[in-house]
Amino acid sequence: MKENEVNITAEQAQASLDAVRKINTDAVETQRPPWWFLILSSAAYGMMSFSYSSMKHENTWAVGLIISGAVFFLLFLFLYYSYRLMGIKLKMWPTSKSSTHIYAIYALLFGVVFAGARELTVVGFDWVAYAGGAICAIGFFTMTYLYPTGEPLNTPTSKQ
Amino acid sequence: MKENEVNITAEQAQASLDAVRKINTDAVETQRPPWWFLILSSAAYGMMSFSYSSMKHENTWAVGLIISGAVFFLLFLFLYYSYRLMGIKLKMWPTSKSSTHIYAIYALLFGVVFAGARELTVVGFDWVAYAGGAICAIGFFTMTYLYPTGEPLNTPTSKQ
Amino acid sequence: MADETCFDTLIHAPNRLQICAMLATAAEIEFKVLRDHLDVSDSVLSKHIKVLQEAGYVVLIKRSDFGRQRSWLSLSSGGRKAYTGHVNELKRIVGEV
Amino acid sequence: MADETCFDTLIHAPNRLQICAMLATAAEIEFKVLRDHLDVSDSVLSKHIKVLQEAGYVVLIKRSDFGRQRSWLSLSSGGRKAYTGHVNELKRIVGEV
Repeated sequence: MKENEVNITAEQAQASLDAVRKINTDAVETQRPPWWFLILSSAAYGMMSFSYSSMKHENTWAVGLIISGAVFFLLFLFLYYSYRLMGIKLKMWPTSKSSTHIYAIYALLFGVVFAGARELTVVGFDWVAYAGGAICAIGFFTMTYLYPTGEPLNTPTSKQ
Repeated sequence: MKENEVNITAEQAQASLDAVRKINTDAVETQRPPWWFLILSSAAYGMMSFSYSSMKHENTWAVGLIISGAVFFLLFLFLYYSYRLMGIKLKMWPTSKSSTHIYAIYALLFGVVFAGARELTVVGFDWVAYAGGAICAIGFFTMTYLYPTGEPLNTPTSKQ
Repeated sequence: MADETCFDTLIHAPNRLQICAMLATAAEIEFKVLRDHLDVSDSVLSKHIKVLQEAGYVVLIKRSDFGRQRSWLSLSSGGRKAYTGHVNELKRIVGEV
Repeated sequence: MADETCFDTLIHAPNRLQICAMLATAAEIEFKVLRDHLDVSDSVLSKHIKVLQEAGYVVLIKRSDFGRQRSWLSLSSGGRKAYTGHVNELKRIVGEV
Protein backbone atom coordinates (compact mmCIF):
# COMPACT_ATOMS: atom_id res chain seq x y z
CA MET A 1 0.00 0.00 0.00
CA LYS A 2 2.65 2.49 0.96
CA GLU A 3 5.94 3.00 -0.78
CA ASN A 4 8.66 5.19 0.51
CA GLU A 5 10.58 5.16 -2.70
CA VAL A 6 9.39 7.93 -4.94
CA ASN A 7 8.30 6.75 -8.34
CA ILE A 8 6.87 9.87 -9.91
CA THR A 9 8.49 12.89 -11.49
CA ALA A 10 8.35 16.42 -10.15
CA GLU A 11 5.99 17.36 -12.98
CA GLN A 12 3.55 14.62 -12.05
CA ALA A 13 3.72 15.62 -8.40
CA GLN A 14 3.11 19.23 -9.37
CA ALA A 15 0.06 18.21 -11.40
CA SER A 16 -1.33 16.30 -8.42
CA LEU A 17 -0.73 19.24 -6.12
CA ASP A 18 -2.48 21.50 -8.61
CA ALA A 19 -5.47 19.17 -8.54
CA VAL A 20 -5.50 19.33 -4.74
CA ARG A 21 -5.27 23.11 -4.85
CA LYS A 22 -8.19 23.26 -7.27
CA ILE A 23 -10.31 21.12 -4.94
CA ASN A 24 -9.34 23.25 -1.93
CA THR A 25 -10.28 26.45 -3.74
CA ASP A 26 -13.57 24.84 -4.72
CA ALA A 27 -14.22 23.79 -1.10
CA VAL A 28 -13.40 27.25 0.24
CA GLU A 29 -15.75 28.87 -2.26
CA THR A 30 -18.50 26.37 -1.43
CA GLN A 31 -18.12 26.70 2.33
CA ARG A 32 -17.60 30.46 2.47
CA PRO A 33 -20.71 31.88 4.17
CA PRO A 34 -22.74 34.48 2.25
CA TRP A 35 -22.01 38.19 2.77
CA TRP A 36 -25.00 38.90 4.95
CA PHE A 37 -23.91 36.10 7.24
CA LEU A 38 -20.31 37.33 7.46
CA ILE A 39 -21.49 40.85 8.26
CA LEU A 40 -24.09 39.83 10.86
CA SER A 41 -21.89 37.31 12.65
CA SER A 42 -18.90 39.68 12.71
CA ALA A 43 -21.10 42.46 14.07
CA ALA A 44 -22.46 40.12 16.75
CA TYR A 45 -18.94 39.03 17.62
CA GLY A 46 -17.69 42.62 17.89
CA MET A 47 -20.73 43.44 20.01
CA MET A 48 -19.87 40.56 22.35
CA SER A 49 -16.40 42.00 22.93
CA PHE A 50 -17.74 45.52 23.36
CA SER A 51 -20.46 44.42 25.79
CA TYR A 52 -18.01 42.33 27.78
CA SER A 53 -15.61 45.28 28.06
CA SER A 54 -18.32 47.77 29.02
CA MET A 55 -20.02 45.51 31.56
CA LYS A 56 -20.18 47.08 35.02
CA HIS A 57 -22.32 46.64 38.10
CA GLU A 58 -24.26 49.82 37.46
CA ASN A 59 -25.13 49.22 33.79
CA THR A 60 -26.88 46.58 31.71
CA TRP A 61 -24.21 45.60 29.19
CA ALA A 62 -24.43 42.08 30.60
CA VAL A 63 -27.73 41.89 28.72
CA GLY A 64 -25.93 43.11 25.58
CA LEU A 65 -23.40 40.32 26.02
CA ILE A 66 -26.11 37.69 26.40
CA ILE A 67 -28.10 38.95 23.40
CA SER A 68 -25.12 39.27 21.06
CA GLY A 69 -23.82 35.91 22.21
CA ALA A 70 -27.21 34.32 21.52
CA VAL A 71 -27.41 35.96 18.09
CA PHE A 72 -23.90 34.75 17.27
CA PHE A 73 -24.72 31.22 18.40
CA LEU A 74 -28.04 31.10 16.53
CA LEU A 75 -26.42 32.39 13.35
CA PHE A 76 -23.90 29.58 13.43
CA LEU A 77 -26.55 27.02 14.29
CA PHE A 78 -28.49 28.23 11.25
CA LEU A 79 -25.39 28.08 9.04
CA TYR A 80 -24.49 24.62 10.23
CA TYR A 81 -28.01 23.33 9.72
CA SER A 82 -28.26 24.89 6.26
CA TYR A 83 -25.03 23.38 5.05
CA ARG A 84 -25.92 20.03 6.53
CA LEU A 85 -29.12 19.94 4.49
CA MET A 86 -27.11 20.84 1.41
CA GLY A 87 -24.91 17.81 2.05
CA ILE A 88 -21.92 19.31 3.86
CA LYS A 89 -21.29 18.90 7.55
CA LEU A 90 -19.00 21.76 8.46
CA LYS A 91 -15.96 21.07 10.58
CA MET A 92 -16.33 22.27 14.16
CA TRP A 93 -12.96 21.19 15.54
CA PRO A 94 -9.45 21.26 14.15
CA THR A 95 -8.61 17.91 12.57
CA SER A 96 -5.10 18.43 11.25
CA LYS A 97 -1.91 20.12 12.34
CA SER A 98 -2.42 22.91 9.81
CA SER A 99 -5.97 23.62 10.93
CA THR A 100 -4.83 23.66 14.56
CA HIS A 101 -2.75 26.70 13.62
CA ILE A 102 -5.80 28.49 12.29
CA TYR A 103 -7.85 27.75 15.38
CA ALA A 104 -4.93 28.84 17.55
CA ILE A 105 -4.92 32.23 15.83
CA TYR A 106 -8.63 32.58 16.55
CA ALA A 107 -8.16 31.62 20.21
CA LEU A 108 -5.10 33.77 20.76
CA LEU A 109 -6.30 36.85 18.89
CA PHE A 110 -9.76 36.89 20.34
CA GLY A 111 -8.90 35.62 23.80
CA VAL A 112 -6.28 38.32 24.23
CA VAL A 113 -8.48 41.05 22.73
CA PHE A 114 -11.49 40.05 24.83
CA ALA A 115 -9.58 39.94 28.10
CA GLY A 116 -7.28 42.88 27.32
CA ALA A 117 -10.04 45.20 26.15
CA ARG A 118 -12.06 44.51 29.31
CA GLU A 119 -9.08 45.06 31.61
CA LEU A 120 -8.20 48.39 30.00
CA THR A 121 -11.82 49.56 29.84
CA VAL A 122 -12.39 48.76 33.50
CA VAL A 123 -9.23 50.69 34.38
CA GLY A 124 -10.72 53.72 32.68
CA PHE A 125 -9.79 53.73 28.98
CA ASP A 126 -13.34 53.77 27.62
CA TRP A 127 -12.27 53.97 23.98
CA VAL A 128 -10.59 50.54 24.28
CA ALA A 129 -14.02 48.88 24.39
CA TYR A 130 -14.78 50.33 20.95
CA ALA A 131 -11.34 49.43 19.60
CA GLY A 132 -11.61 45.87 20.95
CA GLY A 133 -15.07 45.44 19.45
CA ALA A 134 -13.85 46.70 16.08
CA ILE A 135 -10.77 44.43 16.14
CA CYS A 136 -12.93 41.42 16.97
CA ALA A 137 -15.47 42.21 14.24
CA ILE A 138 -12.87 42.85 11.56
CA GLY A 139 -10.67 39.95 12.64
CA PHE A 140 -13.57 37.53 12.70
CA PHE A 141 -14.81 38.70 9.33
CA THR A 142 -11.36 38.31 7.77
CA MET A 143 -10.64 34.89 9.26
CA THR A 144 -14.05 33.51 8.32
CA TYR A 145 -13.80 34.93 4.83
CA LEU A 146 -10.29 33.59 4.22
CA TYR A 147 -10.56 30.24 6.00
CA PRO A 148 -14.18 29.07 5.95
CA THR A 149 -13.03 25.45 6.04
CA GLY A 150 -10.71 26.04 8.98
CA GLU A 151 -7.85 24.88 6.78
CA PRO A 152 -5.10 27.00 5.32
CA LEU A 153 -4.79 26.60 1.57
CA ASN A 154 -1.97 24.15 2.15
CA THR A 155 -1.06 23.78 -1.45
CA PRO A 156 1.82 24.99 -3.55
CA THR A 157 1.75 28.61 -4.56
CA SER A 158 5.46 29.10 -4.97
CA LYS A 159 5.47 27.56 -8.43
CA GLN A 160 2.49 29.52 -9.70
CA MET B 1 -47.50 19.21 -31.13
CA LYS B 2 -50.96 18.15 -30.03
CA GLU B 3 -53.02 15.44 -31.60
CA ASN B 4 -56.57 14.76 -30.72
CA GLU B 5 -56.65 11.43 -32.46
CA VAL B 6 -55.54 8.72 -30.14
CA ASN B 7 -52.64 6.72 -31.46
CA ILE B 8 -51.72 4.51 -28.53
CA THR B 9 -53.24 1.36 -27.14
CA ALA B 10 -54.90 1.00 -23.76
CA GLU B 11 -51.92 -1.04 -22.58
CA GLN B 12 -49.50 1.73 -23.48
CA ALA B 13 -51.70 4.29 -21.80
CA GLN B 14 -51.88 2.11 -18.70
CA ALA B 15 -48.09 1.80 -18.62
CA SER B 16 -47.76 5.59 -18.81
CA LEU B 17 -50.29 6.07 -16.04
CA ASP B 18 -48.40 3.55 -13.94
CA ALA B 19 -45.23 5.58 -14.45
CA VAL B 20 -47.07 8.71 -13.34
CA ARG B 21 -48.40 6.91 -10.28
CA LYS B 22 -44.90 5.75 -9.39
CA ILE B 23 -43.60 9.32 -9.58
CA ASN B 24 -46.51 10.60 -7.49
CA THR B 25 -45.88 8.01 -4.80
CA ASP B 26 -42.21 8.94 -4.85
CA ALA B 27 -43.07 12.64 -4.50
CA VAL B 28 -45.49 11.99 -1.63
CA GLU B 29 -42.87 9.95 0.20
CA THR B 30 -40.23 12.62 -0.37
CA GLN B 31 -42.44 15.50 0.67
CA ARG B 32 -44.12 13.81 3.61
CA PRO B 33 -42.84 15.63 6.74
CA PRO B 34 -41.08 13.52 9.39
CA TRP B 35 -43.09 12.09 12.28
CA TRP B 36 -41.91 14.57 14.89
CA PHE B 37 -43.02 17.38 12.60
CA LEU B 38 -46.46 15.89 11.98
CA ILE B 39 -46.99 15.40 15.71
CA LEU B 40 -45.76 18.86 16.76
CA SER B 41 -47.63 20.77 14.05
CA SER B 42 -50.86 18.84 14.64
CA ALA B 43 -50.60 19.47 18.37
CA ALA B 44 -50.01 23.19 17.73
CA TYR B 45 -52.98 23.25 15.38
CA GLY B 46 -55.25 21.52 17.87
CA MET B 47 -54.04 23.92 20.55
CA MET B 48 -54.94 26.86 18.33
CA SER B 49 -58.51 25.62 18.02
CA PHE B 50 -58.77 24.87 21.75
CA SER B 51 -57.33 28.27 22.73
CA TYR B 52 -59.63 30.07 20.33
CA SER B 53 -62.67 28.27 21.71
CA SER B 54 -61.72 28.84 25.37
CA MET B 55 -60.81 32.51 24.91
CA LYS B 56 -62.82 34.78 27.20
CA HIS B 57 -62.37 38.24 28.62
CA GLU B 58 -61.50 36.95 32.06
CA ASN B 59 -58.85 34.39 31.02
CA THR B 60 -55.58 34.35 29.11
CA TRP B 61 -56.26 31.81 26.37
CA ALA B 62 -55.63 34.59 23.85
CA VAL B 63 -51.98 34.16 24.76
CA GLY B 64 -52.33 30.42 24.13
CA LEU B 65 -53.71 31.18 20.69
CA ILE B 66 -50.84 33.51 19.88
CA ILE B 67 -48.19 31.08 21.12
CA SER B 68 -49.61 28.02 19.39
CA GLY B 69 -50.14 30.06 16.21
CA ALA B 70 -46.53 31.23 16.31
CA VAL B 71 -45.26 27.68 16.91
CA PHE B 72 -47.36 26.41 14.02
CA PHE B 73 -46.11 29.16 11.72
CA LEU B 74 -42.46 28.70 12.72
CA LEU B 75 -42.67 24.94 12.22
CA PHE B 76 -43.88 25.44 8.67
CA LEU B 77 -41.30 28.11 8.00
CA PHE B 78 -38.65 25.65 9.16
CA LEU B 79 -40.08 22.86 7.00
CA TYR B 80 -40.30 25.10 3.95
CA TYR B 81 -36.75 26.34 4.41
CA SER B 82 -35.39 22.82 4.96
CA TYR B 83 -37.01 21.44 1.84
CA ARG B 84 -35.91 24.42 -0.17
CA LEU B 85 -32.28 23.76 0.76
CA MET B 86 -32.75 20.15 -0.23
CA GLY B 87 -33.90 21.30 -3.66
CA ILE B 88 -37.68 21.21 -3.35
CA LYS B 89 -39.84 24.30 -3.05
CA LEU B 90 -43.08 23.10 -1.49
CA LYS B 91 -46.35 24.19 -2.99
CA MET B 92 -48.15 26.83 -0.92
CA TRP B 93 -51.22 27.37 -3.05
CA PRO B 94 -53.45 25.07 -5.04
CA THR B 95 -52.32 24.95 -8.67
CA SER B 96 -54.73 22.48 -10.22
CA LYS B 97 -58.38 21.62 -10.04
CA SER B 98 -57.66 18.45 -8.09
CA SER B 99 -55.51 20.21 -5.52
CA THR B 100 -58.18 22.87 -5.09
CA HIS B 101 -60.42 20.10 -3.77
CA ILE B 102 -57.83 19.19 -1.13
CA TYR B 103 -57.41 22.77 0.00
CA ALA B 104 -61.19 23.18 0.09
CA ILE B 105 -61.43 20.24 2.50
CA TYR B 106 -58.86 21.89 4.75
CA ALA B 107 -60.68 25.22 4.65
CA LEU B 108 -64.15 23.77 5.16
CA LEU B 109 -63.26 21.24 7.83
CA PHE B 110 -61.13 23.54 9.91
CA GLY B 111 -63.08 26.74 9.29
CA VAL B 112 -66.28 25.08 10.43
CA VAL B 113 -64.63 23.33 13.39
CA PHE B 114 -62.84 26.50 14.52
CA ALA B 115 -65.93 28.69 14.38
CA GLY B 116 -68.37 26.04 15.55
CA ALA B 117 -66.30 24.91 18.52
CA ARG B 118 -65.93 28.50 19.71
CA GLU B 119 -69.64 29.24 19.35
CA LEU B 120 -70.64 26.17 21.31
CA THR B 121 -67.97 26.68 23.98
CA VAL B 122 -69.01 30.30 24.52
CA VAL B 123 -72.61 29.17 24.85
CA GLY B 124 -71.55 26.89 27.68
CA PHE B 125 -70.57 23.47 26.31
CA ASP B 126 -67.03 23.45 27.69
CA TRP B 127 -66.20 19.97 26.40
CA VAL B 128 -66.64 21.17 22.80
CA ALA B 129 -63.35 23.09 23.06
CA TYR B 130 -61.57 19.79 23.76
CA ALA B 131 -63.45 17.97 21.02
CA GLY B 132 -62.73 20.74 18.49
CA GLY B 133 -59.05 20.76 19.39
CA ALA B 134 -58.86 16.98 19.01
CA ILE B 135 -60.67 17.05 15.65
CA CYS B 136 -58.34 19.75 14.35
CA ALA B 137 -55.21 17.93 15.52
CA ILE B 138 -56.28 14.55 14.14
CA GLY B 139 -57.67 16.04 10.93
CA PHE B 140 -54.55 18.07 10.29
CA PHE B 141 -52.31 15.10 10.98
CA THR B 142 -54.26 12.86 8.63
CA MET B 143 -54.48 15.37 5.79
CA THR B 144 -50.79 16.29 6.01
CA TYR B 145 -49.81 12.64 6.20
CA LEU B 146 -51.94 11.61 3.23
CA TYR B 147 -51.51 14.65 1.00
CA PRO B 148 -48.17 16.27 1.73
CA THR B 149 -47.98 17.56 -1.85
CA GLY B 150 -51.48 19.04 -1.70
CA GLU B 151 -52.42 16.78 -4.61
CA PRO B 152 -54.66 13.74 -4.49
CA LEU B 153 -52.98 10.66 -5.90
CA ASN B 154 -54.79 11.29 -9.17
CA THR B 155 -53.69 8.13 -10.85
CA PRO B 156 -55.42 4.91 -11.74
CA THR B 157 -56.08 2.53 -8.94
CA SER B 158 -59.08 0.77 -10.44
CA LYS B 159 -56.91 -1.47 -12.61
CA GLN B 160 -54.48 -2.43 -9.88
CA MET C 1 -65.49 15.69 -14.84
CA ALA C 2 -65.33 18.67 -17.12
CA ASP C 3 -61.55 18.51 -17.33
CA GLU C 4 -59.98 18.97 -20.70
CA THR C 5 -58.52 15.88 -22.24
CA CYS C 6 -55.91 16.20 -24.91
CA PHE C 7 -53.21 13.80 -26.00
CA ASP C 8 -49.87 15.60 -26.11
CA THR C 9 -47.09 13.79 -27.98
CA LEU C 10 -44.52 16.21 -26.61
CA ILE C 11 -45.34 15.24 -23.04
CA HIS C 12 -45.88 11.58 -23.84
CA ALA C 13 -42.16 10.77 -24.30
CA PRO C 14 -41.50 8.65 -21.17
CA ASN C 15 -38.95 10.84 -19.40
CA ARG C 16 -40.89 13.99 -20.15
CA LEU C 17 -44.09 12.57 -18.70
CA GLN C 18 -42.18 11.76 -15.53
CA ILE C 19 -40.58 15.22 -15.45
CA CYS C 20 -44.00 16.85 -15.67
CA ALA C 21 -45.47 14.45 -13.08
CA MET C 22 -42.68 15.28 -10.65
CA LEU C 23 -42.84 19.04 -11.25
CA ALA C 24 -46.63 18.98 -10.78
CA THR C 25 -46.20 17.96 -7.14
CA ALA C 26 -44.16 20.97 -6.02
CA ALA C 27 -43.78 24.66 -6.68
CA GLU C 28 -40.21 24.24 -7.95
CA ILE C 29 -37.68 21.43 -7.99
CA GLU C 30 -33.94 21.73 -8.37
CA PHE C 31 -32.38 20.26 -11.48
CA LYS C 32 -30.13 17.88 -9.56
CA VAL C 33 -32.94 16.64 -7.33
CA LEU C 34 -35.11 15.95 -10.36
CA ARG C 35 -32.23 14.15 -12.03
CA ASP C 36 -31.71 11.92 -8.99
CA HIS C 37 -35.41 11.09 -8.72
CA LEU C 38 -35.67 10.21 -12.40
CA ASP C 39 -32.33 8.41 -12.32
CA VAL C 40 -31.13 9.87 -15.62
CA SER C 41 -27.91 11.63 -16.57
CA ASP C 42 -27.43 15.39 -16.60
CA SER C 43 -27.32 15.52 -20.37
CA VAL C 44 -30.48 13.45 -20.88
CA LEU C 45 -32.43 15.61 -18.45
CA SER C 46 -31.05 18.83 -20.00
CA LYS C 47 -32.18 17.71 -23.43
CA HIS C 48 -35.73 16.96 -22.30
CA ILE C 49 -35.95 20.16 -20.26
CA LYS C 50 -34.87 22.13 -23.30
CA VAL C 51 -37.69 20.65 -25.38
CA LEU C 52 -40.23 21.34 -22.63
CA GLN C 53 -38.86 24.86 -22.18
CA GLU C 54 -39.16 25.60 -25.89
CA ALA C 55 -42.78 24.44 -25.80
CA GLY C 56 -43.35 26.86 -22.91
CA TYR C 57 -44.26 24.01 -20.56
CA VAL C 58 -41.36 24.31 -18.15
CA VAL C 59 -39.67 27.38 -16.68
CA LEU C 60 -36.02 27.35 -15.60
CA ILE C 61 -34.75 29.89 -13.08
CA LYS C 62 -31.21 30.09 -11.74
CA ARG C 63 -30.77 31.16 -8.14
CA SER C 64 -27.93 31.08 -5.69
CA ASP C 65 -28.16 29.53 -2.19
CA PHE C 66 -25.18 30.05 0.05
CA GLY C 67 -23.05 30.89 -2.94
CA ARG C 68 -24.10 27.80 -4.80
CA GLN C 69 -25.71 28.36 -8.18
CA ARG C 70 -28.76 26.15 -8.60
CA SER C 71 -31.20 25.66 -11.46
CA TRP C 72 -34.83 25.51 -10.41
CA LEU C 73 -37.52 24.02 -12.63
CA SER C 74 -41.23 24.57 -12.48
CA LEU C 75 -44.26 23.79 -14.60
CA SER C 76 -45.79 26.84 -16.31
CA SER C 77 -49.58 27.15 -16.13
CA GLY C 78 -49.69 26.09 -19.78
CA GLY C 79 -47.49 23.12 -18.99
CA ARG C 80 -49.66 22.16 -16.04
CA LYS C 81 -52.77 22.35 -18.22
CA ALA C 82 -51.18 20.26 -20.95
CA TYR C 83 -49.97 17.70 -18.42
CA THR C 84 -53.37 17.41 -16.73
CA GLY C 85 -55.08 17.14 -20.10
CA HIS C 86 -52.68 14.44 -21.16
CA VAL C 87 -53.17 12.39 -18.00
CA ASN C 88 -56.95 12.75 -18.37
CA GLU C 89 -56.73 11.55 -21.96
CA LEU C 90 -54.65 8.55 -20.83
CA LYS C 91 -57.31 7.78 -18.23
CA ARG C 92 -60.00 8.05 -20.89
CA ILE C 93 -58.09 5.60 -23.10
CA VAL C 94 -57.83 2.98 -20.37
CA GLY C 95 -61.53 3.59 -19.76
CA GLU C 96 -61.30 5.06 -16.31
CA VAL C 97 -63.28 8.24 -16.58
CA MET D 1 7.97 21.02 9.54
CA ALA D 2 8.08 17.74 11.33
CA ASP D 3 5.11 16.36 9.41
CA GLU D 4 5.33 12.83 8.19
CA THR D 5 5.83 12.42 4.50
CA CYS D 6 4.86 9.18 2.87
CA PHE D 7 3.93 8.44 -0.72
CA ASP D 8 0.66 6.50 -0.83
CA THR D 9 -0.15 4.84 -4.14
CA LEU D 10 -3.68 4.09 -3.00
CA ILE D 11 -4.40 7.78 -2.52
CA HIS D 12 -2.40 8.87 -5.54
CA ALA D 13 -4.97 7.66 -8.11
CA PRO D 14 -6.33 10.99 -9.44
CA ASN D 15 -9.96 10.71 -8.36
CA ARG D 16 -9.01 9.33 -4.97
CA LEU D 17 -6.63 12.18 -4.28
CA GLN D 18 -9.45 14.59 -5.06
CA ILE D 19 -11.89 12.64 -2.89
CA CYS D 20 -9.49 12.85 0.07
CA ALA D 21 -8.76 16.52 -0.60
CA MET D 22 -12.48 17.33 -0.62
CA LEU D 23 -13.27 15.26 2.47
CA ALA D 24 -10.36 16.86 4.34
CA THR D 25 -12.12 20.25 4.20
CA ALA D 26 -15.29 19.23 6.05
CA ALA D 27 -16.47 16.94 8.83
CA GLU D 28 -18.64 14.93 6.44
CA ILE D 29 -19.80 15.30 2.86
CA GLU D 30 -22.79 13.67 1.24
CA PHE D 31 -22.12 11.18 -1.54
CA LYS D 32 -24.11 13.11 -4.12
CA VAL D 33 -22.48 16.42 -3.27
CA LEU D 34 -19.04 14.86 -3.56
CA ARG D 35 -20.01 13.32 -6.90
CA ASP D 36 -21.18 16.68 -8.25
CA HIS D 37 -18.01 18.45 -7.10
CA LEU D 38 -15.77 15.82 -8.66
CA ASP D 39 -17.96 15.60 -11.75
CA VAL D 40 -17.86 11.82 -11.92
CA SER D 41 -20.59 9.21 -12.21
CA ASP D 42 -22.19 7.41 -9.26
CA SER D 43 -20.51 4.13 -10.18
CA VAL D 44 -17.03 5.62 -10.54
CA LEU D 45 -17.27 7.35 -7.18
CA SER D 46 -18.70 4.22 -5.52
CA LYS D 47 -15.78 2.17 -6.79
CA HIS D 48 -13.18 4.60 -5.46
CA ILE D 49 -14.99 4.98 -2.14
CA LYS D 50 -15.05 1.22 -1.76
CA VAL D 51 -11.27 1.02 -2.21
CA LEU D 52 -10.74 3.84 0.29
CA GLN D 53 -13.19 2.26 2.71
CA GLU D 54 -11.42 -1.08 2.55
CA ALA D 55 -8.14 0.63 3.32
CA GLY D 56 -9.81 2.20 6.35
CA TYR D 57 -9.27 5.71 5.00
CA VAL D 58 -12.89 6.67 4.46
CA VAL D 59 -15.95 6.06 6.62
CA LEU D 60 -19.44 5.80 5.13
CA ILE D 61 -22.52 6.42 7.30
CA LYS D 62 -26.12 6.34 6.14
CA ARG D 63 -28.52 8.78 7.74
CA SER D 64 -31.98 9.97 6.94
CA ASP D 65 -32.97 13.64 6.63
CA PHE D 66 -36.66 14.37 6.24
CA GLY D 67 -37.22 10.80 5.15
CA ARG D 68 -34.50 10.93 2.56
CA GLN D 69 -31.75 8.36 2.95
CA ARG D 70 -28.34 9.91 2.44
CA SER D 71 -24.83 8.49 2.46
CA TRP D 72 -22.30 10.58 4.33
CA LEU D 73 -18.57 10.23 3.79
CA SER D 74 -15.76 11.30 6.05
CA LEU D 75 -12.03 10.82 6.30
CA SER D 76 -10.94 8.56 9.16
CA SER D 77 -8.04 9.79 11.25
CA GLY D 78 -5.86 7.21 9.51
CA GLY D 79 -7.07 8.45 6.13
CA ARG D 80 -6.40 12.04 7.12
CA LYS D 81 -2.88 11.14 8.20
CA ALA D 82 -2.20 9.22 4.99
CA TYR D 83 -3.59 12.08 2.90
CA THR D 84 -1.52 14.72 4.72
CA GLY D 85 1.58 12.55 4.46
CA HIS D 86 1.00 12.06 0.76
CA VAL D 87 0.55 15.77 0.08
CA ASN D 88 3.69 16.52 2.09
CA GLU D 89 5.60 13.95 0.04
CA LEU D 90 4.34 15.54 -3.18
CA LYS D 91 5.54 18.91 -1.90
CA ARG D 92 8.92 17.42 -1.07
CA ILE D 93 9.19 16.02 -4.60
CA VAL D 94 8.50 19.36 -6.24
CA GLY D 95 11.06 20.82 -3.83
CA GLU D 96 8.75 23.02 -1.83
CA VAL D 97 9.47 22.07 1.74
